[in-house]
Amino acid sequence: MNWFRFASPASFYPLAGRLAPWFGGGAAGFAAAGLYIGLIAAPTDATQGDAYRIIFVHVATAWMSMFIYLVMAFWCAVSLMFNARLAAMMAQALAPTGALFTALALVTGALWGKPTWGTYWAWDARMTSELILLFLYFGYMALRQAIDEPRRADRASAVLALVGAINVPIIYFSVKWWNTLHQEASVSLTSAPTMAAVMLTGMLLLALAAWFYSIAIALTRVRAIILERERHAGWVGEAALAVRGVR
Amino acid sequence: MTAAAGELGGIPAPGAWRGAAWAVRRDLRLALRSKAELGVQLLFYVIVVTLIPLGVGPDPALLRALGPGVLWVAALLASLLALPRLFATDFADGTLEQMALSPHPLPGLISGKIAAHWLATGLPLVAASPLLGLQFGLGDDELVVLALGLLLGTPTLSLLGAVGAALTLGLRNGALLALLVLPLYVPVLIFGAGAVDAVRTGMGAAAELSLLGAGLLTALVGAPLAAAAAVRIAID
Amino acid sequence: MTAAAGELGGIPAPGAWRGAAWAVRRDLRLALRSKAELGVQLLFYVIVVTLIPLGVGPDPALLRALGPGVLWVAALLASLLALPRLFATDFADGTLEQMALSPHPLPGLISGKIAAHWLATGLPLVAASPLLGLQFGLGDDELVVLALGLLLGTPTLSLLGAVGAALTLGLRNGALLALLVLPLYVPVLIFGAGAVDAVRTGMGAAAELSLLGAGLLTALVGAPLAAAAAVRIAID
Amino acid sequence: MLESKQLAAQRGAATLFSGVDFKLAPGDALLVTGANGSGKTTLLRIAAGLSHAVRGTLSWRGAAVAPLDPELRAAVMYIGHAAALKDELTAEENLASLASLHNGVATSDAVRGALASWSLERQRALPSRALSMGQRRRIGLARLTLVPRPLWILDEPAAALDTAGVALLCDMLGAHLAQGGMAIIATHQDIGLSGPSVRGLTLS
Amino acid sequence: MLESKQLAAQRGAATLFSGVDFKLAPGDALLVTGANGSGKTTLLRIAAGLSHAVRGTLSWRGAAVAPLDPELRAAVMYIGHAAALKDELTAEENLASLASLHNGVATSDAVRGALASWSLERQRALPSRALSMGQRRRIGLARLTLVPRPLWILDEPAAALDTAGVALLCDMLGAHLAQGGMAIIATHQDIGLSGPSVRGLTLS
Amino acid sequence: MKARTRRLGWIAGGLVLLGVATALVLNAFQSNLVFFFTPSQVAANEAPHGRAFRIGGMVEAGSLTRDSDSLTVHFRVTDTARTIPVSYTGLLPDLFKEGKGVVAQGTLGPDGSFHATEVLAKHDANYMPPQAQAAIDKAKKGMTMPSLHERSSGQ
Ligand code: HEM
Ligand SMILES: Nc1ncnc2c1ncn2[C@@H]1O[C@H](COP(=O)(O)OP(=O)(O)OP(=O)(O)O)[C@@H](O)[C@H]1O
Ligand SMILES: Nc1ncnc2c1ncn2[C@@H]1O[C@H](COP(=O)(O)OP(=O)(O)OP(=O)(O)O)[C@@H](O)[C@H]1O
Ligand SMILES: [Mg+2]
Ligand SMILES: [Mg+2]
Repeated sequence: MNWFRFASPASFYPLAGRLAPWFGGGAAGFAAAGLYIGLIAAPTDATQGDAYRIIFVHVATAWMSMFIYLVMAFWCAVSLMFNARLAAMMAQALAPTGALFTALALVTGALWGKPTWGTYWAWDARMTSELILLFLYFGYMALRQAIDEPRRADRASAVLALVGAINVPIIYFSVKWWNTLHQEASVSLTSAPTMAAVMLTGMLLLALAAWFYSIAIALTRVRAIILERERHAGWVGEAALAVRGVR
Repeated sequence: MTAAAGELGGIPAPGAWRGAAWAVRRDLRLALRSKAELGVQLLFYVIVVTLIPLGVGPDPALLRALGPGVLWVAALLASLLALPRLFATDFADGTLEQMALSPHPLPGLISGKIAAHWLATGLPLVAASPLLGLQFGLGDDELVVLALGLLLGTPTLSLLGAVGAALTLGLRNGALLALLVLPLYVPVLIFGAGAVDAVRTGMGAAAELSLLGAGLLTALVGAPLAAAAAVRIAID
Repeated sequence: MTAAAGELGGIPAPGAWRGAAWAVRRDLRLALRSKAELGVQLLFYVIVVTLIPLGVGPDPALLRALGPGVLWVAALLASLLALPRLFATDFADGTLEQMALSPHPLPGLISGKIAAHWLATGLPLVAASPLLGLQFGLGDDELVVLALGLLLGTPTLSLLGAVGAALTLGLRNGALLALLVLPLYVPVLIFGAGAVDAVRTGMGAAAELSLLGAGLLTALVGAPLAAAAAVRIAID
Repeated sequence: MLESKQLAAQRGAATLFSGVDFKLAPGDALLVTGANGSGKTTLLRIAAGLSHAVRGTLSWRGAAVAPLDPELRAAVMYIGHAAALKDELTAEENLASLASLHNGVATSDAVRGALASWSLERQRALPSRALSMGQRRRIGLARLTLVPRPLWILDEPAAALDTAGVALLCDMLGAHLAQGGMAIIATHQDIGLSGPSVRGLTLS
Repeated sequence: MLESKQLAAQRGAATLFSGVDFKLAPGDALLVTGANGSGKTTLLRIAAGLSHAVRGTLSWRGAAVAPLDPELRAAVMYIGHAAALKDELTAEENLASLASLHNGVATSDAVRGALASWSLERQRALPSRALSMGQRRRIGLARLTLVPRPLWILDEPAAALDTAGVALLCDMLGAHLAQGGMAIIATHQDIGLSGPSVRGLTLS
Repeated sequence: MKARTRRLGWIAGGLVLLGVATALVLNAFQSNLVFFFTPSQVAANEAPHGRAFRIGGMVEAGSLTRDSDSLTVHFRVTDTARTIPVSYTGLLPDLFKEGKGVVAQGTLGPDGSFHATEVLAKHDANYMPPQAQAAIDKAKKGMTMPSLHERSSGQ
């Protein structure tokens, strides 16, 4: 099977259409399981009581905010190097979801900070760099929006996304490099999690849900982008007819 | 007046250094041509620095605490204000096109433009900053670190700003440029103002200054390449 | 899409109001054309307002004292940043020439341009200011006075700035413009930030607000005439 | 109706021209020629009331007029090198906007008609940024059909126009003059305008 | 040496032209003509290596070249609508600066000579802002004498030039071709260039 | 070939600059680039005098006392090596507990005690149900701190 076939918008469009519902369904399933464990099955925390339950939203959104940026930057690099239209469209489709997760991570973090640290906001390295991430997403979207020639928008915003990518490791390692208010990682590849197993399960399930949701939304959005950008191509007309059942 | 080429009588090979030298010479001449300009940039800095205390009130303790932050924010804004001019006129009048078509590598030419921009807009601020810091009651050590921080930080601002300016070429949207560039400016601001604070509290600013230096070096390598890529996109 | 003239089917007489309406309609359409622009202007304001605390440090007491000053300085800078665009592109592409030659009086056309500029760049800031003020811990009364002050002050800034922008037409010198305009802006800043401070200290802001109102009326009468004169000089 | 007496223009220390006399009655056209830098553009801007002359007078309908005189402004249409187009607006919006600035007819039908007569139907909804050099010039000239003015002042109207465009321009000028209009045109190339009422003025 | 195969250009949804083939050997000139908006400028920019073609290839000395290819850059001189002049610099400074950007001869004598050959001696020390339209174009063209390049790509070089200017341009082009140079010229007016090696290409 | 060697030269130069940048970053993390100071640093006179700063560490077990007539509390902050007395007037965050992380903002008095204007609880990276916590506490009884906490408290 030739996977490069799917690098063309025309053949990726139907594939994305077939995949999106599965990921959407997966997201709903994981979210339901995760929420059940997080809100009902998981015990209260020894120190934080029930306030810790924000963790189930906060961690998933915070992980996704960084991860989506990296994926976006990856597609941007691909689109610049191979002049690939579809890669640029993927990046474009990911940005709003990334911004949404970043905003959610900031809001849930702030809400969590009040009961735990005693303040909504402090200018520590983790929070500041996460805020910068939000601005980078905004900048990326605003730049795209401002350039009305799609090819130029693709390439210019790709340069910006790549320049901004240095921020992601800074966010991740900020708690290690600086003595900050924010806690260190509870979950890492190199050591055992410092978290009870049920809690961890709930958190991971919700992270999976966020992951699947992002994929489903990105696929759906990329379909809309393909239709909009390729509206002059012959196959789009055929696809539109097919949707209306004319065939 | 005439290029090195002419003075040597022959036509030298093109190269990044030569391109950079050409751009520095040309842009500095342009900046100096309107004689008032350099002074004006400085005056803007001075005015902003004196403006913020006006809005904030005359409490001397408050002013002392504000000093480093205000001086750095003003430097950042002065840099931001000068950015749109960096490429826009060259883009509109066709110079950028000619630069891309010249035999010199584009990143070299662009580095030259950035260098000239910093010499014309950043360096005067660095030179003036100790005097302005005096007004806020900063001590000798702090003044030295302020100037040193600006010396490392303002070129970084020019380099990062150049990427933003190149990306927004032809969009005529000053606010968009600011939006793209400010997130990148924030770390410079934090470490720059932090360095002065660190000396004031007797801790030594070595860490902040190293980070500013590291930022400068990274920007020095990456920004001209990114800006050149953006320029190529804009003229296509 | 079509002008009032066309909708009525006949050609109405020229006049200052008609000219102003033409300019407002045209400039607002231009501002809205790049859909992102208005949002971006606002984002710039938001970012500057969050930037200054970054440079100054996280002490909440200090931040509360800074609030009004910072919000006003940021509004002033946002206004300043948008100024060069007010006439420069119209000058470069020949529109200003055509405006001067049109049967409508030039001060009317220019008033329209200023009004559109304020609607696109000033009004959103006024609307957003209470929210941003909240972040600095300002109380309800202070927020109302902050918004009221900005509502009176930002049009004054646009009007005064227009005179500066017209005077520096063709000079391509953003810093010179800033230099001309900032001294005129300072009183607005002082009374605007002063009004908020006055409420906070329980004194009532009537005096400051009256002064801002008086400034607005004066600028409303004088600035369009001065800007029109400057434009006539620039195109000769 | 437009008359100049001993007009002179100076730039820096150099006198560009002096003693320029011309007289345009309804139906007359003045073709201004001369080498590059001889002062054609300068003369046209003085005649349109945009610039000052150092010496001499300009009069419109018998009365001396200063720069930006309202009477003259209401009668003149000046099309110079700059087309006054906004990059962000479409061709149609630009044309409608300029026509209504000059108090001309700006109904959507009229504007489309004017665009069509300059073969710009297909470019109607394009942002002007995307237009070619000649297409930009055509929009500038299309204004002449929407804004009725007795006096046309055109600076190198044929620059960037293709042959069909030049022919169209010549037709329009002929019709304008036939209706009692007046025109001053600076040009380097022959635009095909001729007749007894077409006079030449060569600056040197 | 410059050869195109099946070049096509697209703007927005519209294909401007497609299947454009040309071949320029030393001494050849290609006169590109066509109506306004037919794609002349676009073709010239592709040939100069400034823009991408959607289809087809461009090759220089037998090797296919991408936009901004160093080999092509070292061989081409492109003069478009924008003259790349800085308003604040004098005519002489502008010319010297552009010549040295392209690694050409920029001695003060050579620059003055080039200005003189385009009758701009008197404007030597004027800031370019003050120059007339035709004088600006002349400075752009004067670059051709200072920077030796085998391939000239000129977009409407005769626009704004007076008759003497057009004659000079034609002479220069003739000499360039005679020395084995190549040229691609987009133009609406006849610039008087003719001969067996001058071919035409009409876009429609 | 010459063009290629020149290109290699530029790449090498760029890498060298980036290497120096990395060295500078590492150097910076050697020195303290802080959000807060530890009690040891305060004791070693590294913290600022006469200006607000933050102090961070653990609330020493059994050190918390409340004034009977006001909202003022006194406690000691420790990093196991040194201890600094802190006083604070106001409401404490819910997570403020003896033996847990804390970050306090304020000034150092001439008597060497810290006058806080704001107290934030610094939470560690451990999450577990109360029963598990109790079991661990029991097992580790006698130690200054549960070892599970070491990773975050050792900073
Ligand atoms: C506005 C404030 C906050 C922001 C911007 C923020 C940001 C982030 C980010 C970006 C991450 C992912 C980084 C990583 O995986 O290491 C993260 C993870 C996390 N955050 Fe926050 N956070 C905030 C507040 C809080 C608060 C108040 C708490 C609880 C006291 C908290 C607890 C956590 C936890 C438990 C993780 C998961 C760490 C892991 O295991 O990787 N955060 N936060
Ligand atoms: N400050 C100055 N000092 C001397 N000469 C000046 C100055 N400013 C402008 N000039 C000259 O004035 C003339 C302006 O001429 P103008 O633009 O009217 O020429 P034109 O006939 O329209 O030329 P073209 O055919 O090139 O359009 C130019 O020759 C220019 O060099
Ligand atoms: N986004 C777009 N959609 C459709 N058409 C476009 C778009 N952008 C540009 N065009 C068209 O592409 C063409 C550009 O042509 P170009 O500038 O190459 O023409 P030209 O032959 O040089 O014309 P002129 O003689 O006027 O200089 C124009 O017809 C323009 O309308
Ligand atoms: Mg002229
Ligand atoms: Mg063209």
